[in-house]
Amino acid sequence: MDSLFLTNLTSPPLLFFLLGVAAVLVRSDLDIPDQVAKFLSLYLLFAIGFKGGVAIAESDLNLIVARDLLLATALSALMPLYVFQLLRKHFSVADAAAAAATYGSISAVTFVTATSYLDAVQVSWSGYMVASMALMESPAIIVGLIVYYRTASAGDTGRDTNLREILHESTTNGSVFLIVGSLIIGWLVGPQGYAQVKVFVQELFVGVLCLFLLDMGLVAARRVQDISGGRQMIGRLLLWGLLLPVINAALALALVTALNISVGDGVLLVVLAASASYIAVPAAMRLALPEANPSIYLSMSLGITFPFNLIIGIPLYHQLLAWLA
Amino acid sequence: MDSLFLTNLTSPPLLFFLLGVAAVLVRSDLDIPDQVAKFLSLYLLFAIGFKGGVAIAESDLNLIVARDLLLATALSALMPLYVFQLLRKHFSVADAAAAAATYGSISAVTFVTATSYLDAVQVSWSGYMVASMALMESPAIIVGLIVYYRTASAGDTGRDTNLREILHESTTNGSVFLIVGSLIIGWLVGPQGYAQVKVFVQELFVGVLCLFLLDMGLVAARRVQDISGGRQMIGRLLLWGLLLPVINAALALALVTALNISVGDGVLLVVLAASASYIAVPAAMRLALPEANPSIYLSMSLGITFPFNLIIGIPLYHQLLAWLA
Amino acid sequence: MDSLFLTNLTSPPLLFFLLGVAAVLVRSDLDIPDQVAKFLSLYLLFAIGFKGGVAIAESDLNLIVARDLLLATALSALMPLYVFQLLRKHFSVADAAAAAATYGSISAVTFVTATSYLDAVQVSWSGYMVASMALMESPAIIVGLIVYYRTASAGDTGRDTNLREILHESTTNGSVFLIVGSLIIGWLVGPQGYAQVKVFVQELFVGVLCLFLLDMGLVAARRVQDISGGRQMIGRLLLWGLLLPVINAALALALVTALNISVGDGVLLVVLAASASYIAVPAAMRLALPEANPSIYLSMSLGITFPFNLIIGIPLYHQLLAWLA
Amino acid sequence: MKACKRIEIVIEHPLAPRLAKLLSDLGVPGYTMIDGASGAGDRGTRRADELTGVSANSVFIIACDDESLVKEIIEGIRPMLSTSGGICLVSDAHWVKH
Amino acid sequence: MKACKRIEIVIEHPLAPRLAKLLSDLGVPGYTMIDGASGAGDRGTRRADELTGVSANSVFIIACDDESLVKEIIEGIRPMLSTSGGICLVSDAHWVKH
Amino acid sequence: MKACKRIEIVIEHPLAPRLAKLLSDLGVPGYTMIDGASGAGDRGTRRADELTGVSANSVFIIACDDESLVKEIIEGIRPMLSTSGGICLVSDAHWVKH
Ligand SMILES: Nc1ncnc2c1ncn2[C@@H]1O[C@H](COP(=O)(O)O)[C@@H](O)[C@H]1O
Ligand SMILES: Nc1ncnc2c1ncn2[C@@H]1O[C@H](COP(=O)(O)O)[C@@H](O)[C@H]1O
Ligand SMILES: Nc1ncnc2c1ncn2[C@@H]1O[C@H](COP(=O)(O)O)[C@@H](O)[C@H]1O
Ligand code: NA
Ligand code: NA
Ligand code: NA
Repeated sequence: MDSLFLTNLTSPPLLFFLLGVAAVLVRSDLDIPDQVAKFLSLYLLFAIGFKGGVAIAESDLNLIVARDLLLATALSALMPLYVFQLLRKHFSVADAAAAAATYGSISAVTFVTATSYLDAVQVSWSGYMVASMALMESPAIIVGLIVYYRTASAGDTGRDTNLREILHESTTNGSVFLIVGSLIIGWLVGPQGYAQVKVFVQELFVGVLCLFLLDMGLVAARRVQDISGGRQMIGRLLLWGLLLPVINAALALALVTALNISVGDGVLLVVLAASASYIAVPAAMRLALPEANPSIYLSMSLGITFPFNLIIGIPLYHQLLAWLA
Repeated sequence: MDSLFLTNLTSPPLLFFLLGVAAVLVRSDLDIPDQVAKFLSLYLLFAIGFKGGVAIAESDLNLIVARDLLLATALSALMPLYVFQLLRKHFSVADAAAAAATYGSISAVTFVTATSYLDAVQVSWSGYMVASMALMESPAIIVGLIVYYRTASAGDTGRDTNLREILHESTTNGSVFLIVGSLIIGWLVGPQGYAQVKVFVQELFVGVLCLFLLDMGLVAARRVQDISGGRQMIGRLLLWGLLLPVINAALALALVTALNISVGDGVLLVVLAASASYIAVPAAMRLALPEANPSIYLSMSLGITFPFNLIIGIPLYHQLLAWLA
Repeated sequence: MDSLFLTNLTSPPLLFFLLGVAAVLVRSDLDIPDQVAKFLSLYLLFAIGFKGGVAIAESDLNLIVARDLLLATALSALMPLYVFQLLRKHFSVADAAAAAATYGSISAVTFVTATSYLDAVQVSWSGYMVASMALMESPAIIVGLIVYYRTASAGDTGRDTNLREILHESTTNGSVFLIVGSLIIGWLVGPQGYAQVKVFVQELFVGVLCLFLLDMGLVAARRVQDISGGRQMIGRLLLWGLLLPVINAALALALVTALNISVGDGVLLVVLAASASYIAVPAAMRLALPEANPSIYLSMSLGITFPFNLIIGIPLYHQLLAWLA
Repeated sequence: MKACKRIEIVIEHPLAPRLAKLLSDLGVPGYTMIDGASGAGDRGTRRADELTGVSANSVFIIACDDESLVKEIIEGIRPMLSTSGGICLVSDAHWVKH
Repeated sequence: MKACKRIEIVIEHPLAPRLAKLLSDLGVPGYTMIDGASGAGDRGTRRADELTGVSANSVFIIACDDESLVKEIIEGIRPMLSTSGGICLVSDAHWVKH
Repeated sequence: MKACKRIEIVIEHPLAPRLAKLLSDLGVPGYTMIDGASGAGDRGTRRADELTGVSANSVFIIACDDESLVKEIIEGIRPMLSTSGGICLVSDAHWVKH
């Protein structure tokens, strides 16, 4: 068991994440310019989408694939329901709903890091898992908002709520759009088109991931430092930031085992369930649910759940699935 | 014939251009940070210049080369003359002159996309065509301005016009400078120097082009959406934005056939003639001819002619040249 | 002898540096966006640190290594002492102290360019020289400030000077932190981890260096143009900007020869001694010694010493060491 | 030179397109927007370092010489400010009309 | 604190070097420039998303406590604004002289 | 709307974190910071083109409706300005309180 954790802990991307955290702890002025950080994330979405699409073009799609995609979508719509119930005693209705959407949705970078981990430990995974990821970005946003509107009193929501607008925001978010678009293009051009961009997409991937996770380390650590509200709030965020991924992972693990999904794909599905969004969902929440405090849901997802999944979650889920298989 | 269009339509760079257009149409917030987009374009100029220079170092320059370079320069100086006459009935003198300069000059990205298209369909082309491109950037600016000053009434031009300054602007534009500089450096260092940067310059090229054209799709589509002035103006821009590349391409096609230029080089020369500048010329025009409305010449070149050449023009010119050869 | 200079003068990175200088001279508007330039420098630090760490993991560390690291650190602490004495007759105490820190410290980009030069002329060098570089960044800052406080009259320094804060600034500077961090990570992951990022770190290196030095050419030339203060000041900056690297190089050369250090490592140590900081030190000086005029120490190190080392210094030091060996 | 009001609004980046739309719907003569600002206020620190720009601010500057339009702008943005935070400052200025 | 004028100019990015030169030729005590602004006005929408910056704006801020110089600056930039667009606002401020 | 002071500070980028700390130590209600400005002044040209940002400026905007706090801010930044350069402008504004 230790060996998986050790492999993970000595993978360059994770070490650069920790380096970023360390930089904030020693108050270094190390900084990745924001436009560059955004570009690195666009590259990762482009590359993983493209690779996934090409993989789909090379495989044959069948009922199993359809079942798995459906499963992923259903999970993403289901998770916000119980997350909201769990959180509403400890947070305001708006904050609980926003966090529910956040944890129902996924973190593309956690997924990407998991694929790079699987490649490193030489466990194969299917290209269509990228499609699963794309499908899991948006449903949780819709469910989270529906839950909010059903719970909040009439007075609270007396502003121009527009479900169509929200649906639009949640499905046309830039990162969702790029990953889906790249997936479709990769599918269309297949292995022949892939040959033209292979070095760019494949050989640079881990290097770019290192620099990107360095930035994520900086950003995540700064968010933790910015948490205000005293000890009690910090304790609460810490508790739920660790509990929610474990709960969601447990549910996904049960499903993966029940359905006999392969270890590689299973790890990715569990990682998707356990991960929390810090790109698509916060962007949508600021528009659709501005009364929710981003320093709650962003701190939890980016400052606690993201590092947890990266450092412990990924090898842990792998280990558990390997045992259960 | 269809196969060339199909090849083009299934090339990754073009598909990413279309993805960018689609993102704007569905109002996605997908966005490439502007500093990164600028860098991607610098990379493309650097790479194509360097490659062109190395190719020149490897070939032997002869009279044919000199003739072709002269031809390209002459074309760029000639085209603004009739473009201005064609446009002045429908636009103000300043706008017609600015558009004339725009269409006499070239679009480096259209050229770069054409080279990547030729590589994909395995048609060879000469490195010195990069020099042709560089030579075609500036003359049209000068000719466009001369035409303007000869036509505009004295009152209109009663400001500090300074031909030396204009000449300076048009020849030291950053993109012209980088491409010429990279060409010369590539020439100086030859294949030996090239070996040190080959992966960077060669293997990343198509991938970077994909991301850059994604951005161009976003920018071009936004420009089309920003067009104001009613139906009549839109109709006019659409008409000339499609007509001018065809006219310029026809002229270049005739010359290429008459002079028996090879298919690969011929396609590139036709593409250069048909393409319109949206970097060097607008930048120079804002300084030298501020009364010209950029939303006219930029919308035409960037919003209409650029997509036309990318999607239809390049394979069309290739097809025609293949027939005529 | 000429052949080394020629090899250097025809290396792509140096030619792009000169292209940047030329762009400023002809007043081209060529420009590398600042966030991108910063990212290119982060990439270079990441790559050289990672490579150095992997090289250390592959070698066996012994007493010689310890001696060389100690030597580098000692040099960096020693040089500011005499540089300060040399400069204080010609500049204010604060300016002399800041310049002393600048010249005692090192320029990572000069080092990186030297490694790329050695690779091109196929002279081998040790990975732990990267550690030497990292060790030489900070001591000079501390020594420079100590010298300043011992010399300046009480009245001048009557503000909240805080040695701990200065120590902190000088050791947690972003560029120092990234290079040390990458070195340690490279060391930890070794050749196995390196394989995952090899193309990114190795094959892109010279290409990125070209674009980065293009930017450095622009920045350095602009700084020279910004120098104000009349002929006398320019003469003084020019004199010391050329003299100081030669003096520091001479000292390092003597030590390298006396200790029989290999040619490759020797060249790098001499280059480190001869180079002057324009990242870590100016950033620290603006905080710790704001009364020193950055247009003096930055102009000297960035505008004069940096180009000198790049164009003449590196091959000269190599030539001299080859003779003395 | 013509007397006018200078309105300065700091708002979180995701709301910038909405504010721009509001301004053009109200028929303002023009506006200028500076992106990527950071800041601090009642809702804590906002850093321009995130991938979504969720934490970044945008600064809008509006010159307006029509008093009633100024009022409309202020009333229009008030609800945005109260749900999402940010500030709006109004000051006197002179507009160099060319 | 000394009374002064605060001049704020929004001009298209390609003209920024010219404006900077004009200001230093006029002998202004200093200026600050913020690049990469977007905006809208009589000439339509200007976005900071283009490769040349042709469509981007630059914002200049000038503190000036010399009334006659203020007039010279205003007269100097007027022709720029009328041919190329943009705005210039002048307001009262106090300058913390250190 | 409430009368307030609008304080605008231009300071070199390396000092921005110190200024931010000073402001929060003084208990200002909030501030907005724009990074990457260039400029010119007594100490020559400052360009936002360098790797360290040593030569770049940061612009701070502070709205403050507490007169005594305004004084404290001004006194707090005076020493920074005198050793490191930059400017501080104070003007009258109205704050749209929501
Ligand atoms: N007093 C203030 N002065 C200047 N900017 C402010 C002030 N208060 C708030 N802001 C800006 O408005 C943003 C949101 O403020 P708030 O909603 O109070 O957290 C902050 O991040 C600042 O950029
Ligand atoms: N009323 C205004 N308030 C603020 N900025 C303006 C205003 N009018 C124009 N601008 C700025 O000046 C630029 C050019 O304006 P114009 O020449 O009117 O198109 C616009 O893109 C805006 O950035
Ligand atoms: N009169 C002024 N108006 C606007 N900004 C100024 C002025 N003087 C100085 N600055 C800004 O403050 C920075 C430092 O000024 P200084 O310390 O005078 O060199 C300059 O780079 C400008 O950005
Ligand atoms: Na999840
Ligand atoms: Na053309
Ligand atoms: Na040194």
